[in-house]
Amino acid sequence: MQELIVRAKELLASGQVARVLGWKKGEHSYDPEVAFFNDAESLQDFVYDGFCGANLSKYMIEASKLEGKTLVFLKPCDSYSFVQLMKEHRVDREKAYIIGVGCWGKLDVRKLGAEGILDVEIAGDVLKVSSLYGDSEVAYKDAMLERCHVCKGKEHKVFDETLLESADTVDLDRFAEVERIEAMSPEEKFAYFQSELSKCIRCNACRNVCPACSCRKCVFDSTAFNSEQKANTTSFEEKMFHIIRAFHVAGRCTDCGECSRVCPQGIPLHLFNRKFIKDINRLYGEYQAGADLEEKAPLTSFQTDDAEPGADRR
Amino acid sequence: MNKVDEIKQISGVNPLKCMKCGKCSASCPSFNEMDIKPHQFVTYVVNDDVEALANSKSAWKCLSCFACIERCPRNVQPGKLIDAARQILIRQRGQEGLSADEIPALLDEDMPQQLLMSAFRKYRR
Amino acid sequence: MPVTENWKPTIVAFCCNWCSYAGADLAGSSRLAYPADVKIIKVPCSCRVNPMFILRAFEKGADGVILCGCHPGDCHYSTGNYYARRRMTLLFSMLDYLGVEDGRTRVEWVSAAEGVKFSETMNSFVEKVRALGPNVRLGDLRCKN
Amino acid sequence: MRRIGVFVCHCGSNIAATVDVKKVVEMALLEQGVVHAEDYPYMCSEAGQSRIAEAIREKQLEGIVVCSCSPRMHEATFRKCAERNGLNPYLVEIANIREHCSWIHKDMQEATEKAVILMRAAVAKVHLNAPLLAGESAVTKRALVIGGGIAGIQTALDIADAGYHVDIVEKEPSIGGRMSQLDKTFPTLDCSACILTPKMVEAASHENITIHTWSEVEKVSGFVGNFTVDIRKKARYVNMDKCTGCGICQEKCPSKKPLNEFNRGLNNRSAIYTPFAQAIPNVPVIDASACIKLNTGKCGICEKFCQAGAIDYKQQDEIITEQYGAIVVATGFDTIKLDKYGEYAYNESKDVITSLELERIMNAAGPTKGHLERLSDGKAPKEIVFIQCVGSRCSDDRGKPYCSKICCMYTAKHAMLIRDKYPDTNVTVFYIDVRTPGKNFDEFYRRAVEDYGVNYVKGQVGKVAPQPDGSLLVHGVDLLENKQILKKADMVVLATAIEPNPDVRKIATMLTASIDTNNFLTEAHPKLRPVESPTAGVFLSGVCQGPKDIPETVAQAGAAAVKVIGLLAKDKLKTNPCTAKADELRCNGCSQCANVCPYGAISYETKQVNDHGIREERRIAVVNSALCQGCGACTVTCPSGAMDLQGFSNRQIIAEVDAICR
Repeated sequence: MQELIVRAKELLASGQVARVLGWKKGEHSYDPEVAFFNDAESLQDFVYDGFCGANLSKYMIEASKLEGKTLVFLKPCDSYSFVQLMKEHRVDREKAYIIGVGCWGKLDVRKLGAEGILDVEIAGDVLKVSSLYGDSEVAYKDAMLERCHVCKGKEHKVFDETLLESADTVDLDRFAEVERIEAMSPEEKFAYFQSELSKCIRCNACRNVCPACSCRKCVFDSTAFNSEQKANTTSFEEKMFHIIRAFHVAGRCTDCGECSRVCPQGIPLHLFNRKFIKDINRLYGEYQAGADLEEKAPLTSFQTDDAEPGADRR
Repeated sequence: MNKVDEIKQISGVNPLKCMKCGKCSASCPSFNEMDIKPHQFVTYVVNDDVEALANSKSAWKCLSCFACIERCPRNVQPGKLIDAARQILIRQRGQEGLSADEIPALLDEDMPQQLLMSAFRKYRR
Repeated sequence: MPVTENWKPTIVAFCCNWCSYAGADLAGSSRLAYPADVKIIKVPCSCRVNPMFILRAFEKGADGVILCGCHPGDCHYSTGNYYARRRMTLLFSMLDYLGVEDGRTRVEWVSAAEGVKFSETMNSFVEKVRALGPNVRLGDLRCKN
Repeated sequence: MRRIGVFVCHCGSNIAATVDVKKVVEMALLEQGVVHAEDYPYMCSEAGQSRIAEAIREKQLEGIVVCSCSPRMHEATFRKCAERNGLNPYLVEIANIREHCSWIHKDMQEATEKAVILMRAAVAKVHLNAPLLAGESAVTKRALVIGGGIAGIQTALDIADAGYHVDIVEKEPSIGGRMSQLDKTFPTLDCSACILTPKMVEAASHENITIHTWSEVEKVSGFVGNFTVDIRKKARYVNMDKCTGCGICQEKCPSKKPLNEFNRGLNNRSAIYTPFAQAIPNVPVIDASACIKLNTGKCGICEKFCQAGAIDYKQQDEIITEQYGAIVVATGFDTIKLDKYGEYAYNESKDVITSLELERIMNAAGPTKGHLERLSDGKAPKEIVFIQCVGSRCSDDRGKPYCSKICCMYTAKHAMLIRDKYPDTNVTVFYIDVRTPGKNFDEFYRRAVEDYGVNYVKGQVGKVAPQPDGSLLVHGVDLLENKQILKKADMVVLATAIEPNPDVRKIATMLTASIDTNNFLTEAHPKLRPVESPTAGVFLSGVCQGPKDIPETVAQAGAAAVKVIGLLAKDKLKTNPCTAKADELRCNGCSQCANVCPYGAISYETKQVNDHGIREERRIAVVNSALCQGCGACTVTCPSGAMDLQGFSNRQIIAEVDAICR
């Protein structure tokens, strides 16, 4: 982490960048916040550890409008989002100085297995958790975010320079969970999603954190379709919001897993996007959003012999 | 169920599809032995005269060679109509057909294979 | 879920102006009946239909939604139905994923000359929706007062 | 809230018979904003329209809903009526309660209920209609005719006579098409070439007509008034300016193996050839697959003997791009393939021929120099049998479900000509019905029977069995005598079904013109607009639209020409105002929409915007309404709903959905 701070200070001092976008110590050790650092001494609060899961690409949309360059630290999975935003002209590559920071898997607070957590100390591959109800230990790998178990790879898709070594963390099949649900009977599937989505309180955290879901004015906040929905007045609206959101990002979602990470209700929202990714790969050929700037997105291109809708129904 | 619906149900034929082109009669090998000609089967069914069709000589002269079905441009399948007429007769008379083990005795070597097949097709039900 | 005897399904059909709407007209002029539960909304092309419209229909009480367009390759706007095909394939796959019965949604390519096909499609679709009964899984499950 | 008027049409009894129009009016008055509702037997009539005019004035209506027949029938009528009375034409909506309701439901209560719902949907939509103004786009004063048969030639001549330039694109080496292969024509028996070649010469010499033979349309883009077409001029390997048409090269050419397509493959032709003597342009082409020089580099005899030095083996295909205001499809027809009709033994015996092959055999320039002889042994046939409806009127997948319309007449012609030239030859025609619907047609058929003794037998032929002695045993039936007929014939002629030129489907896709399962191009309206395709700017001439004989083809060719002239006479064309529009405050500038626009109508600009106080430069989508055709693909890829389609906006369709599912 120190190397990052040192490098950031150098770039700030040299005037190459006007500000640094990174993570700042939060109230506790396990909840760092995304923050801008404009000068050297504010960088003491800079932190980069297992809890820095936040994807900084989306903040670059606004940062691109500021004067001067912004230094931004992108983990490998974040860099896909940045490329996708470049492809959609939402960020300005010239206004960003990108350091591809290494990643060895990020942690999920809900998997620390303790309540009332006061402090978490990361000691190698073990986490020492001290809470109001006593101390406990959990293996780093067990507390890792689901998205890191199916990590897309440690290669940075866009960067000016790279720092820190990455460590491979893949030990699960990316679509196993989706396939498990697909194999269920319609009644079971309906029950599963009904129970999950009924927890949705429409806090819009998933929308606000998603790099692909960054409209200036969301359809659910505007009269574009006369279907503005601030809160779920009917149980259907929970489903509608998440289906439409998944549809809008289909073919653009880089599967960065932020939506599931930030959902206060712990709803596995990535299952929607990953379902579309699985379908796109199966029907229209392997496609990874944000992998490059040229390839046409699946929903804005076609083949004359595409599959017919509902063809694979029972 | 009256006779017309029964014959339509057994044969699955819609007699109204016939455009009276006569190709079935032109292709029928035993046309001359028949009293009611193949292109007339549909008319007898449409005119509710299934009785006459069932009791006609044609019911037994038809060889079930299905040439008429093969060549009919409108998919009317007249062969199946006369086949159904035969079924109605057989069902009226009840079971006094040949049993399987009686057949070998009736065969002789130079009987053409196709004749055997169409005989089975004719009497199978 | 007891299906009340006089329950009539509500079916929304989005028909593209150049092919399937004309096919529906031809079905009309040839007097080829199909159930009155089907109501047709005219759209310029099948690619105009937004998943928002389809989900909105279910939300407001539709029991089945069918999208008709030109045969791929015959679209008046040359590529419109290709996009519609991909969008609907993904949307239907997501609805199946959520456990919604697959009989409630359908895409059918009907040309302006296929009046018979239009009528047959509507008859078979309504029959399938009627068998599924009222739409519950895409409706509001909260207890009614 | 707009002031809406609802007008319910009885359409005589078409609607009123199964829809309670009074109830619809009554329910209409309950709808929000409806200040006037009435019904009338014929809304589209003058009287009906005057009721609308009156209501607009009296009630200051700001929106009209007409519950009547399909908008494809009278939307334009009611829009013009509104416009005449000071109401923007795009504030009119049609509820289709005839084709989509009264005609297909029997139960009055059910049909009325549905009509009310359709009315409600239209009212909900008209509330959100915006007054739109049709834009204008320029018209290229030039027409393209695809196909150089009689249909294409006649259309081109009529357009050219009106002073507009026409390009004919013909894929064969010469124009003339199917008619050039005929010997005589019914019902007047004039020689086909005698009436066709003058037209071909006229077309060739007309200063307003350019003829591209041995060429095909490769790509079409744009829309009515502004088509851009790429034409591939295939390499002829003969320089058209130098060639004098002397024909020596054809005589000297050693490669004689290729089949002569013009004579339906009944004889051979040289590698360098013109299809027939009166070919226009009279310049040969080299068949690259058969030419020894092009394949092996040896030979080159035609180059040696050509005094004009016109042979050029280095010639390449050439793509030329032209702009057109209108396109006429005149791609003609061919006979269907008979290999699925084994019972007629067409592939087994050389003496079973199609009628088109008979035309060539009887033609003086044909393979047998006009002598009627059997192709197997060259003897003159004494017994000829004609079989009608071969492949036509077949609902099985072997043939075509439709009647090909011209076979009864040309068979009567063939029979009459044979009986006249060879009185001792017997002619029998097996028919299902003889269809002679035209001026002097039945009289012509009766002359064949009464004056020339052609023997017509009512009944199809079941099988044609080639006999060891070379004759053909025809298994027919005489339904009137109820007798089977076994006739020994020397020659059997099959009146074969016709189908549109197979590559018309490729052209239809290029023009986005709709086409039916039999490959006939679909007309805009079967009765009222038979020569126009639903795709604006595309017109139909000849058999590409449906089976027809030469008189009808020429009539339709003229009609298509008039439609083209009507279009080219305009300097400006009204463009469809229902085009897409981007809301600059909502647009993310993410260029998803531009990726799906088939017309390239969306571009981007950086613009200073004031979004509720936030002043900043944004990348905004801009739609060129002249190019946009209003398909709406962009409105769905746009996640924020910034891109919307005027006339079919998101909120309008949502309003219709709500009204239907209420």
